[in-house]
Amino acid sequence: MSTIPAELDVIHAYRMLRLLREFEDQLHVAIARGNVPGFTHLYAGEEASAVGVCLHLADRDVLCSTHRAHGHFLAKGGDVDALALEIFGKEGGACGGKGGSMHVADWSRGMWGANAIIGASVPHAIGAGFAFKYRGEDGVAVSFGGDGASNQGAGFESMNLAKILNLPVLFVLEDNGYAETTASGWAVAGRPVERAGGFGIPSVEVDGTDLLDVYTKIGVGVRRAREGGVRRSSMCACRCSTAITKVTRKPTARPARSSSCAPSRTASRVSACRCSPPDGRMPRRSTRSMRSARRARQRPSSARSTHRFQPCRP
Amino acid sequence: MSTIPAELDVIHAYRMLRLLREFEDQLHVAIARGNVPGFTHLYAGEEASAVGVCLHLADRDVLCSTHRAHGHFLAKGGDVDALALEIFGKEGGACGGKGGSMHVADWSRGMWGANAIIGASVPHAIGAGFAFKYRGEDGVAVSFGGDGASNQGAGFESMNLAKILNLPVLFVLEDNGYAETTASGWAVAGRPVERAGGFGIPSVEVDGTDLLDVYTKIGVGVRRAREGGVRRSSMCACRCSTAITKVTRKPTARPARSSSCAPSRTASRVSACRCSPPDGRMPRRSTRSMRSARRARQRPSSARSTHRFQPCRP
Amino acid sequence: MSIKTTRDAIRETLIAEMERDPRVFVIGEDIAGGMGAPGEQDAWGGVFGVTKGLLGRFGRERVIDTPISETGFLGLGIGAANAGLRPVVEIMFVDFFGVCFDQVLNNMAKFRYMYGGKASTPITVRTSYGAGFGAAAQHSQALYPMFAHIPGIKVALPSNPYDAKGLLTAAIRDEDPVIFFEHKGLYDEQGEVPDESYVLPFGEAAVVREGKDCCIVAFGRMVLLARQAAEILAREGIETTIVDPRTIAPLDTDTIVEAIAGCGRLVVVDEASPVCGMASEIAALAATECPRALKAAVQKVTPPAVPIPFSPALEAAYLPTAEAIAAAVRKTLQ
Amino acid sequence: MSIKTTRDAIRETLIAEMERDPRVFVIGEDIAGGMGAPGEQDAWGGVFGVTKGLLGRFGRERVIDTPISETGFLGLGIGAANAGLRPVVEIMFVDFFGVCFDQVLNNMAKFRYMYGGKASTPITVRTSYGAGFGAAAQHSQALYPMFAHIPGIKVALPSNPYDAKGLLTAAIRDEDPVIFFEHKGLYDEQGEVPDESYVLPFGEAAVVREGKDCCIVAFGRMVLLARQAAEILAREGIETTIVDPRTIAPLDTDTIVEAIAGCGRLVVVDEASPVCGMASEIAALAATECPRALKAAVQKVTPPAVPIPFSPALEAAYLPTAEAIAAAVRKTLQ
Ligand SMILES: Cc1ncc(C[n+]2csc(CCOP(=O)(O)OP(=O)(O)O)c2C)c(N)n1
Ligand SMILES: Cc1ncc(C[n+]2csc(CCOP(=O)(O)OP(=O)(O)O)c2C)c(N)n1
Ligand SMILES: [Mg+2]
Ligand SMILES: [Mg+2]
Repeated sequence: MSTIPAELDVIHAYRMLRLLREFEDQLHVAIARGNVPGFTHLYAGEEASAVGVCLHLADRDVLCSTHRAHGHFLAKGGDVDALALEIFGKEGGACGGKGGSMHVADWSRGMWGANAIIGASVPHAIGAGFAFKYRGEDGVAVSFGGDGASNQGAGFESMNLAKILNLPVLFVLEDNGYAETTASGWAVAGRPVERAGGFGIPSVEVDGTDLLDVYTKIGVGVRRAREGGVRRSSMCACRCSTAITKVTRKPTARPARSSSCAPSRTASRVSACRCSPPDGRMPRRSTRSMRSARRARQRPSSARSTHRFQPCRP
Repeated sequence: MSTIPAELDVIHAYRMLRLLREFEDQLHVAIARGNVPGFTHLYAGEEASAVGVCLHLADRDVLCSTHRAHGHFLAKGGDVDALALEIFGKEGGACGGKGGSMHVADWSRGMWGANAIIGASVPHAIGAGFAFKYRGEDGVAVSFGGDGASNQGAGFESMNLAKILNLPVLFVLEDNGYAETTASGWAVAGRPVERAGGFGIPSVEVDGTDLLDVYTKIGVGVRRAREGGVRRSSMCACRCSTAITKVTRKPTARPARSSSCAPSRTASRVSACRCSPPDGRMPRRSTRSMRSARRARQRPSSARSTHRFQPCRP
Repeated sequence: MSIKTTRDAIRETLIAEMERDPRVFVIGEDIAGGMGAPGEQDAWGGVFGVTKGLLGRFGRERVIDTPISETGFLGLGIGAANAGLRPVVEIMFVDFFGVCFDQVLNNMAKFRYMYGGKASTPITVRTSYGAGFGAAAQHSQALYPMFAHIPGIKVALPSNPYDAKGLLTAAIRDEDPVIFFEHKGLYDEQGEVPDESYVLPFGEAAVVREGKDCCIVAFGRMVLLARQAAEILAREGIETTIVDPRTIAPLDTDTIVEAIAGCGRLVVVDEASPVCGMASEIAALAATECPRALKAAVQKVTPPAVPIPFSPALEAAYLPTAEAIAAAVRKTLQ
Repeated sequence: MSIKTTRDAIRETLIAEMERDPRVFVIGEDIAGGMGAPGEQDAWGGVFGVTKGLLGRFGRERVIDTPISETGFLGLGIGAANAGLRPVVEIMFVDFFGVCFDQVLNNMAKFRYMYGGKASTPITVRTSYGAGFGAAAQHSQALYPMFAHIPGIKVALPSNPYDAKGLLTAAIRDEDPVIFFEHKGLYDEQGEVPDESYVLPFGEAAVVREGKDCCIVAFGRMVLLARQAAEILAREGIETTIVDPRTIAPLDTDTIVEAIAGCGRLVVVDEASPVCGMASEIAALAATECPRALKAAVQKVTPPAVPIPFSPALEAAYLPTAEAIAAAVRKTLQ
């Protein structure tokens, strides 16, 4: 059991964890009711990863995210209302409703955006790191990616570049056990954390459900990146606890645009889109992070709905 | 000093080494005289790599190559005349003159072609390996790539796939010290041979100028791939001796197509396109392979011309 | 013959071709689903459920889930095709061709020609496309014009279940690489589809409707909108011809030009971006092949040249509609 | 004002912008050359020698060689631009966009819109294109129509040293992503180029020559061929207008349509593949904007829709020629 570092504001940390979870829990209900257009990927269960990393970051630091970005957005200090409005596609949303869940961003907070092409945002993080170095600033860039993303070429190229250009970049690999339905234990050859070694980048594996574990070990990496020296880039493979909380569904609230589109069996599938109970397939570790902070009252809902995207008939 | 394996036909091996060298030496002269259109990349100095690998291969095995493919073509059993005719863009060339030096192929010999997009051919090798496994055949697919190619995403994705699908593929990384002008010591973070480790693929470093070293150590990998089992894929990082023997120049023999194109300083640059003497920057190891075979009479010409491509004015 | 959705027509084609030819296999992300995850085999069958049920019939040897490595597994398909197999690769959304574009542009499209006719790459790549689902800028594009621009590949764009089956059968049996475009909005569309196999040859457009006043050339899901527009117009006494090219590479220019010349008026409807898209390609045909026959300016009905917005209201404004097509036809008649 | 090659015009523009704005840096493969190889610094300056001399002036901090990782370093440029720098990234040959296409298609082109106008990605990507050098199918393509098809990026296609300097200056100072196309065959072309900096605004076509009989719209190096054709035709008493759009995104449709309508005859010359290319785009403009003005069928002069052959004889047959353009013009006058 980790001890609580003196400088850590545990109340703030706990607030953040709760904020991320509450947001997703409420969103999940809205999704199940059919009120959210498009594709939505919930971060529930992975809170300690985003929060544990972002506690080390300031607004000037940059975060490059994935399709599963709500938690990163909030942990980086993004506005809750702007996030919600964006996900619902409304004016006042973080991107004016043009982006949606898969593209939420808050540039003023260094949250450079959800990016729904797997692996695509990793090079942007090294670009941010490059800019920091170019201008002699002490900012740090963090790239988040999933276990699935770890098999995209872009990430490897970026690690190599970050190393040889000695850039202040932290690569966080959030392994939640699955890429859609495909198990990371099968799809990712070798141990992810060892891949960084092939590039001479130091790496560490942390428990992505344990805030203190994330906070403490990632802190080393962030400091290394920020303070410079010869080994600036770091990689961290973050094992997150829950199963994939992926809910993709069709919008229903929209008016049909073309009268000839008869209702189809899509409708019945929508109702099947409710949140399924924890399927018990994943290790159901409790969020030790919260327990550590002695405020945990609730276990993460490792809800996993595998319902595939059903196109709405316009 | 390696001993000569009993099954190795040293005379045949030496013939192949000499063939590859002679071919390039004569081609080099033709290039310097301005008789070869387009871009040509010579394999001189790397012979032991192609020959040492291909001595383990049969026609049914597949080889996927790079822009620097003449040696691979010949070592895989391709026809010398067809190669020469192709490089000169003539009828009867291996690809009917449509491909040129950067696309020479002999499909009947399992030489699937030079491919001038760095890294692009690596996935085709795993496709060939997939086909062998799918059909229950004992063929092996070999992917050749340079130190420069080792930084392309395609290669990493392919290693991961080869491992998790357990395919009979050998990845050969020919590190000749440079990718164009850029030193591999700078551009390739970490030790290339260790990158395979991140995917759980066994790997070995061999001396790409020592035929016996290549032959012996690669033999293990080829056998592993051919005979199947749980660790089929292999990677080998092959340090080749010479500097980059890269000669890219403009064609002169072609008639000007448009009369308004006045002669420019291109002309003077053409004359500068002659082969420069060995620049002595690379370690000038002699080809121990040949010495081992006690037939070496000649050191590899580590010619390196860095003259950039000069467009001809059509 | 029975009523089937496009999804089912595609699935039964895959099954038929896999049964007919042991060289055919399917590969893609979550194409079966659940790989490495005991207990949930064949839960998905691809993100749109098209390949659901294949795993049970053909097993993991021929229904292959992949990591998220499009360059890797598309390249694997290309290599397997070079080796004589008949891969059917799925790129989940056409937008993802970005990460594996080189394998299309410089590899599968080039091999036969660049290697002097000695290579053959009989691969079929299935992909989904199209807007209308709140999937925003990176999951809603059409992009087929970029593929039509590349010499060396064939491109199919079926607008209904019948064509989907015939074209996919042709694609899988073709000796050359084919990209097969499936509109997300057509998966649930129904139509008559024979149970037995049949081949629809590439490069033969369908004349969906005949009318003398104006010719509408429409692609993919836009054919549905064109039909609706034609109904609206028919009620106004305006008779339209609708041509559905079905494949855009090769393109049946003869049928299209004949239809344009016959009507003297042309509206082209394309869900792709307007510049260097199919709408321009067809309008150009009118200008190069039969300009004298034109009685009015050609009308292009396409989205504006912007990325695709997320918000349903904006997305609705972005997409062509039947009413916009009807208005364009009326304009040619003014 | 003095006579300079396109190569020198581009180089002096890079130097001027780097001196003017410390945020500007250049990055690409061998862009300086010799990284990690003591003793041969600045030997190359890029494969075409365009960036030679920059290293000595600006040092390794601002002239950055890269590994062969186009996705990585183009993405790095995009990130650096997001962060407020002004990267000038070189993709050595346009063909290599295949391996980093996603960074263009789904990233730099989308950010401003997709993130609600709050992102800005002022990146310039320089690349070489074009056939005529025995570089075969993977090193000779034009491909700019595919980029024109993507909303959210600007595309410049200068045909001479003067335009190259003005457009590159504009590109680097632009707040949005620009792809700057340099034809291999234009690097040695000479022309008058002022020594001081100037900006040529995007979306303004140049009318290179005026004549009443036929309008020729040509792109990039094809403008040179069009000029030669015009000379040939002038000797026959045929007077041509030549329009050089200079940028294809945005495209100056006003000037082009005016020129087409003025002549009533149109020949479009494009080195890109014929389907969904710029030739079709311009022909389509004629059909949508001024069909009544057309006195003859529009003629497209482009290569055939095949990969680019290696053999010099075949390549010569592949490419458009001044004579082919002249013949096309004569055809419009029959
Ligand atoms: C290039 C690309 N390929 C495929 C997809 C489809 N896709 C969306 S989410 C996803 C799984 C991602 O898995 P992982 O990286 O582990 O993230 P997680 O969803 O588990 O957080 C896939 C395959 C995509 N968006 N982009
Ligand atoms: C994707 C891509 N990027 C860049 C190039 C240009 N290029 C041709 S050869 C070369 C160097 C290759 O280096 P390496 O892989 O080490 O092979 P070598 O030439 O040393 O044998 C480069 C950068 C290319 N052909 N393809
Ligand atoms: Mg995951
Ligand atoms: Mg090399």
